[in-house]
Amino acid sequence: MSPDDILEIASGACLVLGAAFVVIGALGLLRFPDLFARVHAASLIDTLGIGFLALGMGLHAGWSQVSLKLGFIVALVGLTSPVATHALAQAALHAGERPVLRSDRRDEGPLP
Amino acid sequence: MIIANLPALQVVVPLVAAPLCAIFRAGHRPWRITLAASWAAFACAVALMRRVLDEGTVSYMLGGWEAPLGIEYRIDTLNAFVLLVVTGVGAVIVPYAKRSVESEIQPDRRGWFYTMFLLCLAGLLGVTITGDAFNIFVFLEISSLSSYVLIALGRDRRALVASYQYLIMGTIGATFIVIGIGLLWTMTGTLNLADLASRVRTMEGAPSVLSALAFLTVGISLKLALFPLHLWLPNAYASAPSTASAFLAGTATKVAIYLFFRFFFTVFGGENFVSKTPIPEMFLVLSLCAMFVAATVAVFQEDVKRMLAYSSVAQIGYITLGISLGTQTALAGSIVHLLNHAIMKAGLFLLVGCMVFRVRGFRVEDLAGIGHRMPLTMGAFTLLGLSMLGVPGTVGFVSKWYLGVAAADLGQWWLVGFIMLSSLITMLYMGRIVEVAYFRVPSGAAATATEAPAGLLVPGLVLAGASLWFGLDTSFSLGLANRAAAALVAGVF
Amino acid sequence: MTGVTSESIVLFVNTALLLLMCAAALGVVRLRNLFAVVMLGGVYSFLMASLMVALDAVDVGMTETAVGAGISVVLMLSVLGLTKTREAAPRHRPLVALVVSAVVAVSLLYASGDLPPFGDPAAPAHQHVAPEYLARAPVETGAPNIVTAVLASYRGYDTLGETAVILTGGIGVLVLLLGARRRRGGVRQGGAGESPEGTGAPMLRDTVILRVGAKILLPFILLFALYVQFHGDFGPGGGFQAGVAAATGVVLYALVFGVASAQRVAPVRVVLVMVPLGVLIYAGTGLAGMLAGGNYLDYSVLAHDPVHGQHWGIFAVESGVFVTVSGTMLAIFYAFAGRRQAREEEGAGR
Amino acid sequence: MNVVLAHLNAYVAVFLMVTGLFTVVNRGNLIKKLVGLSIFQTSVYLLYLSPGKIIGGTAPIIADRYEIYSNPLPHVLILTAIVVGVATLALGLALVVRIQEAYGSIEEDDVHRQSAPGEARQGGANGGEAP
Repeated sequence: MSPDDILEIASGACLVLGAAFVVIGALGLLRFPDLFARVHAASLIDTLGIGFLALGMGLHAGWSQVSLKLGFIVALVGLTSPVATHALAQAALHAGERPVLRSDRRDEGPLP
Repeated sequence: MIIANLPALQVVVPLVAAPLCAIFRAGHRPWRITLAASWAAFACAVALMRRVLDEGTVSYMLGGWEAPLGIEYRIDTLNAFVLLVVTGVGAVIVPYAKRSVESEIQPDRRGWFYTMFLLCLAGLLGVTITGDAFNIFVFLEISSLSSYVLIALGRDRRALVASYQYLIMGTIGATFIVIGIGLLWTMTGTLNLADLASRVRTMEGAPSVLSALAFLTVGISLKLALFPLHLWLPNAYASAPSTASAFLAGTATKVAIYLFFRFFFTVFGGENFVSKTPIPEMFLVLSLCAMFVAATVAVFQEDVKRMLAYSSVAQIGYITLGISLGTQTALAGSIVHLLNHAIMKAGLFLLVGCMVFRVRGFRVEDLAGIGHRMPLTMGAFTLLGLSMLGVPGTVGFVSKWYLGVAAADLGQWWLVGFIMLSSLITMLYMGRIVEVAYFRVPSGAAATATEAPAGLLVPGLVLAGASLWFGLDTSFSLGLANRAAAALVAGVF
Repeated sequence: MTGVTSESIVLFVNTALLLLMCAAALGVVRLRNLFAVVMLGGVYSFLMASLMVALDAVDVGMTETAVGAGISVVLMLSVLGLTKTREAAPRHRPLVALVVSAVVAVSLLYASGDLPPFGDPAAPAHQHVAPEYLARAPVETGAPNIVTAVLASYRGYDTLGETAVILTGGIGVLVLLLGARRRRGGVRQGGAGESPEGTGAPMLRDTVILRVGAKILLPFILLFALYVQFHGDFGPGGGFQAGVAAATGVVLYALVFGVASAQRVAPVRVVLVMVPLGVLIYAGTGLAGMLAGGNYLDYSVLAHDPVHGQHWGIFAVESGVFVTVSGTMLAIFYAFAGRRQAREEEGAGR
Repeated sequence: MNVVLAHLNAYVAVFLMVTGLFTVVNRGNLIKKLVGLSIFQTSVYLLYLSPGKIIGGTAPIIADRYEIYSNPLPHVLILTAIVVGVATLALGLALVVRIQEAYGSIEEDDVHRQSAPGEARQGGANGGEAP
């Protein structure tokens, strides 16, 4: 197996992993009970999902302008995603949204 | 250099003047810029017409790129004629705008009003002059967006709703046109109208081309307020400021009709393609509906501007009637009616604007006895009203005569009867205003009204004079219309 | 990669995005909470932009992201702040709408049977005009990005019209929203009426994290705008995308630090001049070509070497587009934001 | 490639177009109408861009590595169309804001209901005109 093949396999693995994180994040977005938990799930997409996808693509592209741009994208998302998540949660809290706690849910019945 | 670049200057002069108005917004400067630009545009149109008459079709390559790659300006008699109509109406209206805008528009918005006016003019000219299908859409949108704004600046809050309605309908219409152009492009790869014409005619009966024709037809019909799609027009024209009503009524629908001529006859080749579809029959029915239903609705209007707006819908019916007949005489009648209706309707709106300026009311009753207080205004109004009826010696007669002759040539005498019958309905609504104006005792503001200031009155009088002039000396207008119609029937561009 | 897999990947991505777009569009129609509608509309635009990239229309994708998912959403949200956020239950019977829609659908489906299949290199649209652009544009204009070459030079006149459309829309919004409430302070043209109080309040909740995040981001957004502007000959981008990006930077600043602070950076007076100025630059470049002896918008005559002339001409018109677009986007944003402040002051005054 | 996939883009464009048009005609909320109008307009982008794609081609930015490029012409046209779309949207939204201020509502029915009786009072009475 040549180094190129290893790189290809690593790149593919990263892509699959990234895609898996995106799917998990999306599932969480659908299934979690309240906005705050959902925001948490969504952040998985922005950090691990995009991180692994970019890494996978970067490995595929090698040391080139493309990798540099991918780095920029990861840095941008790394900066904006937490800020946006924070602003969203803050706004929700301000608008009267409250986290659903385990104690609240007991009243409705057992957890699914 | 100016002569060689005339086609570009025709559009670029108002297009450059518009942002200038937006930068120099204070005082009378926007109006002066507008005046200079609109008269320069008229001069360009006159010079262009001379060139077309001397040399035949004028072609101008924008950016110096040859035709299918770059955008071409292509002017034949029909274009040049419509350019003359549009710039002519613009040149007459701008002097009127000064006082009218001062009385109707807030001071801090006047500069922008003129910007919008010039953009509308540039857009209409761009649509008319261009030989490129997509360029039509771009300039159509310039004129549409600016006319939405012009209408929204109207007298009361209903102007906003009218403008919104027009925006929705206009955008749907424009999008339909883009869909049609897109289908044509997909099937041919070109956007140049002349190039399209040569390619489309070999694809007779192809579903995509037929569908493109259908979309273009519906889209343009929305823009020109063909009968069942006219609902935006009365509200829009009734609530717009006087200047904008007169300008739009005189020009906007005319340019849309020009697009019909261009697409039906030049691109699709009328005889070979359009006449094999149900479009001519459909147009015949819709034109007759417009002539009768819209005119009847006009009779019952209380608002004078709204009455004139419905009358516009009816008058558009005459023009589309000519298209549906499709013979050279009928087309000449339609083309000459473009000019005639522009003169009449712009003139009527201007004169109503004069009366409104004095009596501050829009209802027919508000004009009671105004004929005695404002004899010149009402005299000109009556003259234009007679022209609408088609009294011999006025422009209205010329176009109706031509349409009648065309119908008779085809052996459709019943159509001649219908045309005369519709004149009767026109008499009902025009007569109503004239009756109120001359035979009622003045009351309210009308009792103390005097003639409007010269700046407002003269443009209306000029148009009334033009309706007499072109009614008596038809060699100019009919000569050009016949030439243009012959080219259309032959499918030459 | 072999042709077969490449084709199946293209088809897969294409199909997936199309189906997602259908779902988003259905959601937009069915939902009655207008906030949700607007956000879903943003999602729809973003899907559209991704699809555009998949269809090789990178410039268009970039624009759609900036416009559809960016500016449009911001505008819609600011209007929702001024109106209400819930749609009333529809009272019309959908008969008319159904008939209209059905007629359109049938006539387009009728046409589609005739259209060339997806991705077919033998389609008529690829045989005429387009191959000439691809062959000649790099040689004649020196711009490897054919879209830029066609946009700014071959069909540069369309783009002049497009810039005029932006001018029309921008001034239209200004006419409708500025100066209509004469008694109010708030954002006024000329900057004369900028009241010290009231305009300072940021539209987003005031938090340190937002401020710091925005401050870090801002220079990069502006840098990106410049990159997009000047790299447009070689990669995706150009005056329009750059103008929107630059305006977005200032809008972000206004959202976080308040409109008044943003207006110190980009004063209303300057913005109002920028809107028409860009069109003048564009049209002026065309006139320069005319004065130099060419046709209108002919750049080849602007320098001794035609390719150089084209280069300068494209540069000049792209700058014009940038000035008008960034100015207009800001002016529109200021107009909507100023309306909101006027409303708030009015509410406070009662 | 089967028949459905070969024309899928056109079918979806038609679907989006119809969805948008239906929203514009059927819904009474002025903002919702504008959203529908946007969808209607964006469907056209699809109609133009899809025939421009060549399978195996790449974005029309000339480079030594590639030989087949997708058609650049629709890209240019749609750039213009997007700009027209956003200008229309901005203008429409500005009108909606003004209508809200003038009528206190952005529902078409409310606005029309207020318009009808208000007309006589405001000087321009409305005759027997179709709605």
